[in-house]
Amino acid sequence: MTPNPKRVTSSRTSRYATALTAALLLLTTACSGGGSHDDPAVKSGDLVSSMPKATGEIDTLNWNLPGEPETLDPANTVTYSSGPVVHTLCDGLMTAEPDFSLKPNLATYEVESPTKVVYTVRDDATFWDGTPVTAEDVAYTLNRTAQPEYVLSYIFANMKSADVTGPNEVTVTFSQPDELFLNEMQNVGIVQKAYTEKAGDKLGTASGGLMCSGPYEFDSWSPGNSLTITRNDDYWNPDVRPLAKTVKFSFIGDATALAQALNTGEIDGAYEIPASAVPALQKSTTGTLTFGPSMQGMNINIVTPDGPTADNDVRQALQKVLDRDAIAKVVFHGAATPNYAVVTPATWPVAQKDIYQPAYDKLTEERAYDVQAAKELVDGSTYDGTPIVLAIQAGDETSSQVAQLLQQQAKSVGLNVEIKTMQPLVFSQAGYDASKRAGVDMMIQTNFNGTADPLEPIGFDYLPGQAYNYTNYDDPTTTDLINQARQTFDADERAKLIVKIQERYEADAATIPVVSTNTVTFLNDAYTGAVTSFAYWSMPAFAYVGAK
Amino acid sequence: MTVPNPNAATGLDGDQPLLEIRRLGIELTDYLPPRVLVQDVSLTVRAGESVGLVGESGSGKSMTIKAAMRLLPDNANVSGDINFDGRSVDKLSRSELAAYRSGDVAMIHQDPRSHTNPMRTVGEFLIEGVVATRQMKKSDANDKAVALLAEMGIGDAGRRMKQYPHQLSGGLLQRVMIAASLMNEPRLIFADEPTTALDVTVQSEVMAILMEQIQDRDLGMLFVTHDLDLAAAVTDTLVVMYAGTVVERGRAEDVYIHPRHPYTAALLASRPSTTQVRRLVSIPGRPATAYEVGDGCAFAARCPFATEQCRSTRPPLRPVDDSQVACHRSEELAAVLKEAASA
Amino acid sequence: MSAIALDNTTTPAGARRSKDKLLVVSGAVCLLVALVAVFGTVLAPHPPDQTDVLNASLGPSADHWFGTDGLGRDIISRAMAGARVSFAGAGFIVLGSAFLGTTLAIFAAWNGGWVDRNINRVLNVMFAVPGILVAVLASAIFGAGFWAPVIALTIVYVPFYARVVRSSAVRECKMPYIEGLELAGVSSWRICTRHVLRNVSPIALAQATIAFGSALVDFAAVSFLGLGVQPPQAEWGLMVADGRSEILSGAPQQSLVAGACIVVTVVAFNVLGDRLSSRIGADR
Amino acid sequence: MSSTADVAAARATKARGSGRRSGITMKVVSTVLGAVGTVLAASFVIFVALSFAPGDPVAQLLGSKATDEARAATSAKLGLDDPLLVRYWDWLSAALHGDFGTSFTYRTDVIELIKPRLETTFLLVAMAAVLMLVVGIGLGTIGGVSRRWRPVVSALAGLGISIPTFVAASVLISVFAVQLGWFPTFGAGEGLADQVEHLVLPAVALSISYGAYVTQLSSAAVRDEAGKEYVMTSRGRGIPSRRILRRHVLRNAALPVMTASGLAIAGLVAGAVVVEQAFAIDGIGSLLISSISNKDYPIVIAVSLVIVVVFVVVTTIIDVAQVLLDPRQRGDR
Repeated sequence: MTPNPKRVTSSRTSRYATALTAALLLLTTACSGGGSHDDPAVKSGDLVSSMPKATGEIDTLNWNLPGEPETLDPANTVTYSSGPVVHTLCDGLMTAEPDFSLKPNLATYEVESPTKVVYTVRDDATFWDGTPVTAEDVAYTLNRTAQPEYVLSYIFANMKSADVTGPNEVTVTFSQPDELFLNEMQNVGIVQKAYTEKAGDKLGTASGGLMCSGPYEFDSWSPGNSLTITRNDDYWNPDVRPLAKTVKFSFIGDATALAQALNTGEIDGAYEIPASAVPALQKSTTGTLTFGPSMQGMNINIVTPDGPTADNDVRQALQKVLDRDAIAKVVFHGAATPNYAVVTPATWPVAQKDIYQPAYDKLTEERAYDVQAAKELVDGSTYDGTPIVLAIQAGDETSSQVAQLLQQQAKSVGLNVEIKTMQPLVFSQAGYDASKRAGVDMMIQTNFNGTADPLEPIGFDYLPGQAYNYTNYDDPTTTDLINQARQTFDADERAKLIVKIQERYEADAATIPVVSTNTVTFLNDAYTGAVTSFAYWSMPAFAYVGAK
Repeated sequence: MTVPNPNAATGLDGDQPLLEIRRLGIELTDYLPPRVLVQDVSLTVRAGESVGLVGESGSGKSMTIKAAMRLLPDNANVSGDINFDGRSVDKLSRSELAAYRSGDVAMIHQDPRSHTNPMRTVGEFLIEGVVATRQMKKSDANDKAVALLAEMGIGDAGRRMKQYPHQLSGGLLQRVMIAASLMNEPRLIFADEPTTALDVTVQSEVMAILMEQIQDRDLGMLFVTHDLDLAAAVTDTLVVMYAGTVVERGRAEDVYIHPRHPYTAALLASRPSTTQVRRLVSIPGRPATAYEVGDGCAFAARCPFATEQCRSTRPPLRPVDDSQVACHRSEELAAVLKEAASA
Repeated sequence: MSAIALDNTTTPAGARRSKDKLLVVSGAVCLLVALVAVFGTVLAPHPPDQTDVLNASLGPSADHWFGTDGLGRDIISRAMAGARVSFAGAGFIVLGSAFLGTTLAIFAAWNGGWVDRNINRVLNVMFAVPGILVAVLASAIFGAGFWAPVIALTIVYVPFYARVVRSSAVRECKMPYIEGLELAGVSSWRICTRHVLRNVSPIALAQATIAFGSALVDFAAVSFLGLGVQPPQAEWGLMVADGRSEILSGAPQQSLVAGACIVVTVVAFNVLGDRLSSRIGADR
Repeated sequence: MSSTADVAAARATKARGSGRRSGITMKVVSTVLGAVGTVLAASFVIFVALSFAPGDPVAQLLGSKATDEARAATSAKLGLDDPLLVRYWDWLSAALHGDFGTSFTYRTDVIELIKPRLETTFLLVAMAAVLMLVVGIGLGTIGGVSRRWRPVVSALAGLGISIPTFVAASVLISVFAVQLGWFPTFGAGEGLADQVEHLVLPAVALSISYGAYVTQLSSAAVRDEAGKEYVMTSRGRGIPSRRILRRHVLRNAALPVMTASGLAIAGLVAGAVVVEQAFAIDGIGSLLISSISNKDYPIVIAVSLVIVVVFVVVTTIIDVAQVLLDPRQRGDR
């Protein structure tokens, strides 16, 4: 779960991802029916993971990032802006496919014991300067990234050591088993030891540069203006043949300006198109808007155990008073799908879909927009008119609009919702520090269920003492069931347990799911090949874009 | 100052007057109906003659000389004739007007400080007129300016030329102004209260310098002032104005000793005496402006001798003895007025 | 002597008569906007906060004269409701800074000497700090909202009054009658409030009227940047910002309506202030 | 009362500055010292104010998943745990050596972040200033000289001064970029020609209200000057009116116009903050706004100081120029 929507703090994928995408496709089809508006909304069948393969070369690909990357240091790469750039420049030990599946990249690995993994670094990989990628470099990168000053250090929380144990061998030992670590290796770009040590603190800045082994090389960065990367013609991996000679990134964060630039063809493409730019770009004759699968979503979380929202009737009323279809259409212009459960359909392992589906359908029905029912719930509750404070992050247009809609709809059933705008930093802090959210009853947060293992968010949110268990939810039965599920390795059995758990905590209704969002990509019609699922973030995404 | 200058009375007679103003009327057109400021004013200045134009503020005297230089703002409508040397000033072409202003006449203003550009040096000010109108070369003009300053009794003229107006005292600056007016060798000088804004201590000195120059060069002068004593002392002829019209005109000593109009007498009576300490006799009431007065005599409202006739019929300017007076009762009041004026 | 110096050019007097029409018209517009600010929510054809997602982003129609915004709210109703916030913001700024500025000016003028010189120095420093910068920083410190920019701009506008009022207060304090009152044993407080303040207040008033326009613009600019009033409050600067995404889809109504409201109000107040101050003879 | 004290003070000043040259020098020196003081005071106020702002920059740096130890370590590394005055002193002594610190979020030298953006903002302000001065002074002179055009000019200026930059930006984008498609709407472009094309609309939006201000002031200055009595003196001396206009009226009116223009240029720099946001230009204004939300102190202070310095430098230049150009202010009597 990531409170700050501008930021992707984790990007965990799973081997179930392929299946997942399929599930997501089916599901969104099921959910997007209904609604009287003839908005040119995305039919969920349109969710696309990648465009047809490109064949033609391009001189310069002009691409927009949602903001200027703060740094290109792989150890600090966590934002929408830096992710795709860094992962195009720097290979990880693993890499992703558009369907979220993982495959070995710079190394293969062998799990020798639950607390010991051995990576074998391939011997033909070279850095941009032609020197080989060695085990030394890999071990250096892992140990460097593990330093607490780097944002990605949390990945290494359980790592005891990473040592060179053979010519091409790096052995990683753990203080406790950590399956996620293996997956995260796609997100840790390997840097050259010699260059990195020399660059010191300047690594990944405009002046410090980088030395990696990816299909593109860092070229130039003029802060405030543009960032340019050029093709690495000696790229070691024959399977990846980049088509654009250079990629030039602009940093437009403003929706209006971005839509205009894309419309006029001044910029060829962009990921993470803001919702408000969607209607204008859907009409574009210059390029095409593509909606791709993603596991992100928006939730309204009740963040205090006290106050008016302590009453379950109030919570249930809020669930019913939220017109999720309208929000998906009006606020997200179709770039999102209504969502009714904490464990979004996108995170279901596809084989267990039949187990999850009935429970989800039940929730859908229970939480359908129903003003009359909500009003009855409020009337029968202890609610006395105290304002319910809903916090949103300043400058986040979609959150603001959702909040305003909820406020209006809540008013019609007698709930007095007050919107409180928090500065981004304060909002982020409030996400993990209870003292910073005193007086706040609910927060609109962007939810990132990156893993297809539903247990992960459940563990974060509903075990006593966890940072994100905002309402101090403490149900011994639920705790038991979670522990039970964690030890159950039969997928079906596990799924059944999770559904039971879900039934318990969803009855508590401390999270009001709003929508699951899609990755929105715009690409000029002259080009194709782009990865359009959120997997783009962990991939050398720009190596695939080329002329038709 | 109160002693009349015996040399002042020269050349009363001549063939053609240098400046002749006939039935001058001035009104402001941005009012509806237009506001009359000056009405039916006639006067002449002969070559070498000094004429004093006397009256309170608002009597229209400054407007009259501005009209004579064609310096009135666009919103002022002028009627009547103003002739200089037989030519109508109003009909001068642009270049003729420039030649008239730069060659024939010159003007000395009341407040020299506001009439000089504070950003230009004294020297630049002095020579600009003649240089800009191509009457003189710059170096010649410089020499002449230095010479004139010296004549004005300004020591260290070379240094003064490089100074700015704010570095000069008022009296000094007015002398510069006088020098400037003489640069182009004019035939007629308009002097608009040239000493009023100065310190009392330097007034007479500046006046003396001005008169000396006027007499040395035998120039005509139209001297505007509210100070009847001063005017009588330095001019040959006096024209007294009230509310935009001429109420009395005559030889300076006649008017000064034998005022024929109650207003002139009242002006004389209200001047402070230099020999006696006594309360000032002020003229009752407020000075009127031309557009405020009705059909009768403009002064009727303040005149102790006013009759019904005065209030209903405007008295024309008519000869009484050697002067011309606009008063119905001038003759019968002659003795009273003389008595009042010298009291 | 005479009250009217006719020898001078008479244009100001002549001009006054015709431009008084401007005074009346601008005053009427100001009054109208003020009325809308007070009663706008009552007069509005639709509830300004009422969302209607089925009718979002509509063009002008009989029901919605200027169409609806992205959440289906009636634009003209929001503009009317927004008048109140914009007006209140500018009003607080102007009143607060007028009070502080005038007090400071009279204090400085009355005490003179080093007090005056130092106050003047501080005012000069304050003049060197751009208002929008202070307002933006204030939002960072107090959090975005209504009060942060109001407080910041109030402080920023103080020198705007203080400078003008001070010079006329200094003139006033040097008047002989003040010395007379002082010699007569009248207290400083009484002289300052009863005499000096009374005589400088017309200038302060004219200054306030002119300041109102700039205060309105600055306040709206902070909202435009997203650092002032927050949604769902209707405010003109916020509406201009809100409508930006719809400009691209060829529906600029929201931005334009709110922008026009700002411009008309500011023009009216500027003209009114200008006429007032030239009547007082303190024309800039 | 005040007058006696003033006179005494004036005498004291005069006694100290002996002679004309040193009078000017004293004035210039004290103006410059005042300017430096202003900048120092502003930097301190901003530093202190910002430290009271809520929100922890570490939250932005490490994200929500970081451990408490990592947060504490980062906080210590950035020097955030030091007392306020120590931090200010460290900052000030480094700043005096030209080192404005390292950005928290970009982890790179503040100078490097500011420099390219400053160039963009400078170009924007320069273009707006040229527009503002040419149109403003041109219209103002016409309005000041010609009675016929005066009402037109004053109406235009009155309207222009009331159009906020962000409203102008919206209208310009709507008309010239979206409807007509003549200009690009965002960014700063690359290469001078491209940059100029990109910055046309922003510069127009930025210059409107200050241009109107300059128009009003220069119109008033020219009219004032044309109504001065020495102008009549000159006319009375037969000097051609063109020459009077050029050599006297315009030249003297230039002084107040210069003052107004200087203030307006300083205002443009502050206004750039809004325009850059409206047109999505990555200049120092946008950097300021984003750094404020990130609590990136080193950037906020450096950018604020840049703006304050521009203000102070411009006003100082005006003051000094006034003293040098206006003989009355040279203090020699």
